[in-house]
Amino acid sequence: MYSDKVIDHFTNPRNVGEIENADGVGEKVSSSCGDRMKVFLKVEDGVIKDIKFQTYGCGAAIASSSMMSELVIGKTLQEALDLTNDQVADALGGLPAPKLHCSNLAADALHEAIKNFQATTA
Amino acid sequence: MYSDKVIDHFTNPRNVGEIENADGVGEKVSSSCGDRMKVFLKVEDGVIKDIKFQTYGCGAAIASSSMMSELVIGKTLQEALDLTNDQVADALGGLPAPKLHCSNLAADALHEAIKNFQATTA
Amino acid sequence: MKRIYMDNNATTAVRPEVMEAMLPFYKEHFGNPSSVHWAGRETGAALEAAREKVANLINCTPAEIVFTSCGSEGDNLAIKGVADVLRDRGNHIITTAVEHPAVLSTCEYLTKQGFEVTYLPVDGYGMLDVAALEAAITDKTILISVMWANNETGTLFPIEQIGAVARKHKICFHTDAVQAIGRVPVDVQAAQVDLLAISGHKIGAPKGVGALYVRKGVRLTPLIHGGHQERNRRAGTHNLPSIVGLGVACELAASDLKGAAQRLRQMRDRLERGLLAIPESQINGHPTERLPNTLNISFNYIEGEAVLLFLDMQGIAASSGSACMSDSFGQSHVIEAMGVDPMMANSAIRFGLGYDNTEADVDRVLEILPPIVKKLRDMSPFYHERDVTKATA
Amino acid sequence: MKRIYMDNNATTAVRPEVMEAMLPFYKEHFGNPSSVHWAGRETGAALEAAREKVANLINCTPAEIVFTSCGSEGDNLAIKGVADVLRDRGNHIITTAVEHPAVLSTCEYLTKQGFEVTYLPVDGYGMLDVAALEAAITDKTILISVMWANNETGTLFPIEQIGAVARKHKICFHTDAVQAIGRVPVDVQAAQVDLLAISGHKIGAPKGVGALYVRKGVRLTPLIHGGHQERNRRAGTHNLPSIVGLGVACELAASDLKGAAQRLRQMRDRLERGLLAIPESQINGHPTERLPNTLNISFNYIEGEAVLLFLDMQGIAASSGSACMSDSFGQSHVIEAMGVDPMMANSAIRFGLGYDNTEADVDRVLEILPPIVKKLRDMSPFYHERDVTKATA
Ligand SMILES: Cc1ncc(COP(=O)(O)O)c(C=O)c1O
Ligand SMILES: Cc1ncc(COP(=O)(O)O)c(C=O)c1O
Repeated sequence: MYSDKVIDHFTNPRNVGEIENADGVGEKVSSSCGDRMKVFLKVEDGVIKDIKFQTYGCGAAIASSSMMSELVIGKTLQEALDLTNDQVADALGGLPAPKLHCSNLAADALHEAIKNFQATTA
Repeated sequence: MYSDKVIDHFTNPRNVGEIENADGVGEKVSSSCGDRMKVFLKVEDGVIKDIKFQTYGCGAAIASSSMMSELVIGKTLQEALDLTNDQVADALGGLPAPKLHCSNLAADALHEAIKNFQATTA
Repeated sequence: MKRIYMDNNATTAVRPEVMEAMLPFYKEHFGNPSSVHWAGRETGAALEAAREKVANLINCTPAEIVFTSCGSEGDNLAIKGVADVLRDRGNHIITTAVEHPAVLSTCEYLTKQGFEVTYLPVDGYGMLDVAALEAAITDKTILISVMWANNETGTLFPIEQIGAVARKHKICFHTDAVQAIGRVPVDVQAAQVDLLAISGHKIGAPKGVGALYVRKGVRLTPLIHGGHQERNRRAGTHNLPSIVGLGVACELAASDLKGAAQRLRQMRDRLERGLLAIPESQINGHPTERLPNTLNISFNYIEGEAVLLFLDMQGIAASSGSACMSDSFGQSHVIEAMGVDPMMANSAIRFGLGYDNTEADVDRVLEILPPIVKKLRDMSPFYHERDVTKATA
Repeated sequence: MKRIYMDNNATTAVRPEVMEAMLPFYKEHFGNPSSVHWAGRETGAALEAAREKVANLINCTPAEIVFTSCGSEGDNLAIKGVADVLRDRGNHIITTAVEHPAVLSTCEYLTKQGFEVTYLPVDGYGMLDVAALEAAITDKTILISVMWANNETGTLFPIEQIGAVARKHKICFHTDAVQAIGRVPVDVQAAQVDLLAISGHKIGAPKGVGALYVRKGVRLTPLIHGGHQERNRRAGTHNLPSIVGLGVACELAASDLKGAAQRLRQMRDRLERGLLAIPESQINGHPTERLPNTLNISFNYIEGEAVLLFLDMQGIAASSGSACMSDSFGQSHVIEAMGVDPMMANSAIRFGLGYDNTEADVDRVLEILPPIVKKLRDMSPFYHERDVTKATA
């Protein structure tokens, strides 16, 4: 059902946790299944220096969160804003159709966190 | 499904055939399944000296015919008239319920033959 | 005593390859395919692989296959399912007088629910008139259900022509292909069929499994409501081992359809020629448009059941009428619909040849059966009367 | 990696004795039990022997057993069959909110056909109030359908009391005993049940076979019309091997009902105690009135599916919700009906122990599961917010 990449990221999720005094915090709740993700950012010179997340959800949601965090660490905010849910799913080697919506959490929560950063620093 | 006795009488039916110039001839057609039996009698001094039959029908009908013929040969006409369908079935070691009606042919055709004899000699 | 099984239209033995494929799914890989854990995943894949094999045999997509528990369930699901969905559009169903009870009883049931059913007649060969079928269509007609091959006589209906008529009039077309499958080519696209029922145990898969082809877009109310199995068209935990078996049986059938048919036809034809040498015998069914494995033959003046019993005592299994009907009395509705003389009809014997039969089996039946007929005719008053009639004529 | 299967409420492996009994009926004794020849006779006897074994387990006569293809079919046949026969007498059906989809979807279907269905609520333990059931009866009530044991929580309903109420009001009473059979004593006389569905694959018989008990005198319209099998209550060629298997499984169950229950309960209780040591966990289901093999437990703040996936990766098969529902999203309707807090409900995991489980299996789950819960909680925002809440409280 799940690709090896999904299993890997689910079993050993990267960047789990919380950043105290984060520069940006965002969260997203899935309206369809109640999964929830919280993203914490450390931003320096428009670049994501550190990212942590907390996720409540199924295997796909957790793996997507982890993969997203890996994809954007070290990236510029603009690059991070360009990240789509599909890219997260693709990077995981695909997700089963009924699980695709779980990957939506990740990019959406990230974008919320960036917006939060931009709003507080503006 | 069938007892050994049925199988025996079906495989080697006794007294199959016709009696030329029979003293009595009777027949019976089953209204439920179309089976048909014809009985030929040779009677001497009120005793059935010989009996032959022809039967169109299933295994139970043929075995019943054969068993009936064996039961009444050498018997008086009165004894033969007293023979019931149930006695034929019992002598065969029983018949499956849906086949019981097949045994009815035998005693009925016999009684017809006796009546025919009595009518022609009266 | 060697046992010879020639009742393959009633049921078949499970083929060795089928059995082997099924075995791992009882105790080892027994998970519920709907489960997400390892035990479910390994059977889930097997389920879909089997579905693909069934689809291949009849030229449809896997998603159009609904697994069922038998041919009867497939027929019921198709007919009741469509009737329920389309009852607002019309209440008329067209079928034939010679369908299997799984279709006929279902239609009788629907009659009680307010449907009207036309039972088309057949000719002396058991053949259907497609023009009559088309003429029977009214603006209330919602379903045509015509079998592909008759189980008693083997007569093959002109399914492609019927499919064309149904399509022309935009009427849903179901065919009971339980006897046709694996014996003649069945292509749901070429035949323009919308629903097609098959049963595993007629083609070397086990009893208790079947499939209904449901053309994409055809809606039908489930017969068995419950879980979401089979895309909500048939609830109940999947019968995995048997489904796997059905898949393999379909694969085997597809791989050697022509060869098997030829072997069966050759044996059947020899049996037929040999038995027709018995005077006053006749074939019930179509001379050419017939399943390659089926021989329904009558020996006048005697009763079929007595013949069967003698054959049985010699180890030969054949049947008279349909297996399902053998516990009811009276004549076969199929032979009756063909207008066969009742006494001739009563002597009908069906041989259904199968994979396991050999030429030696045919030899043995040809050796054993004529004396049986003679013995029973010698006992039959009708036979003697016939002689008398001829003598005095 | 040792695989541990603890999803026996979804399906079970076929028991070795069952398999052995079935094997001869695929290739050797494969005749259609409706056939009159040798091939049919040898299976006909096996069919009736199996029927007797099933009847013995639930204390009825063999003639009251109708073989089906699964539990779902049995439920559908019972409910639709009685509804069709009694629709002139009334259109009201009483059931519960926590039935299996085989009952619930069937009732929803009947609602579209003009029936009215009362879905009785349950309390926090998933228990039913018999007084409320009696109060729901109207003069239109024709059927009560209440499951014997719940598949998700294992909660046992007071079937004998419900049977008494149904009998008092002369209302037909069906119970889905698919999960109860073989795990607790089931006696249709003591319980005054009129219809009772069982399924083979929950008790070590294969998938694809079940039975419906139909009390003598209870009339019902067949779901599958066709041949005269099963005294005209269920058409279709008998699934002989599986029916034989069901017979043996019932015999095995009857021979060791108490012993097996005790072994299962002991393991289950130890598993339960061990897992309840995890903080903020709770049992879903009744503390005492519960199947001996079933443990449904929630670990707040995390999602059940993630727990299952971790367990799965360690070779442990369990489930969340009912197997049939695992392809649909959203919460279990059973846990929801119990009024369990949604987040708690989302973390529910069901363990269904079976014959093959050992104390070592329990040890392993107790070793593996607590760290999984910890890991997932560490990831869960809800868990951290709870800490924060407490800290600031
Ligand atoms: C309580 C209950 N009823 C009915 C069913 C359906 O049984 P089956 O899968 O054999 O159709 C199940 C199992 O899935 C069940 O647990
Ligand atoms: C033509 C036809 N249709 C339907 C059926 C019913 O199939 P099953 O016995 O698998 O229910 C049969 C066989 O009995 C058949 O020959």
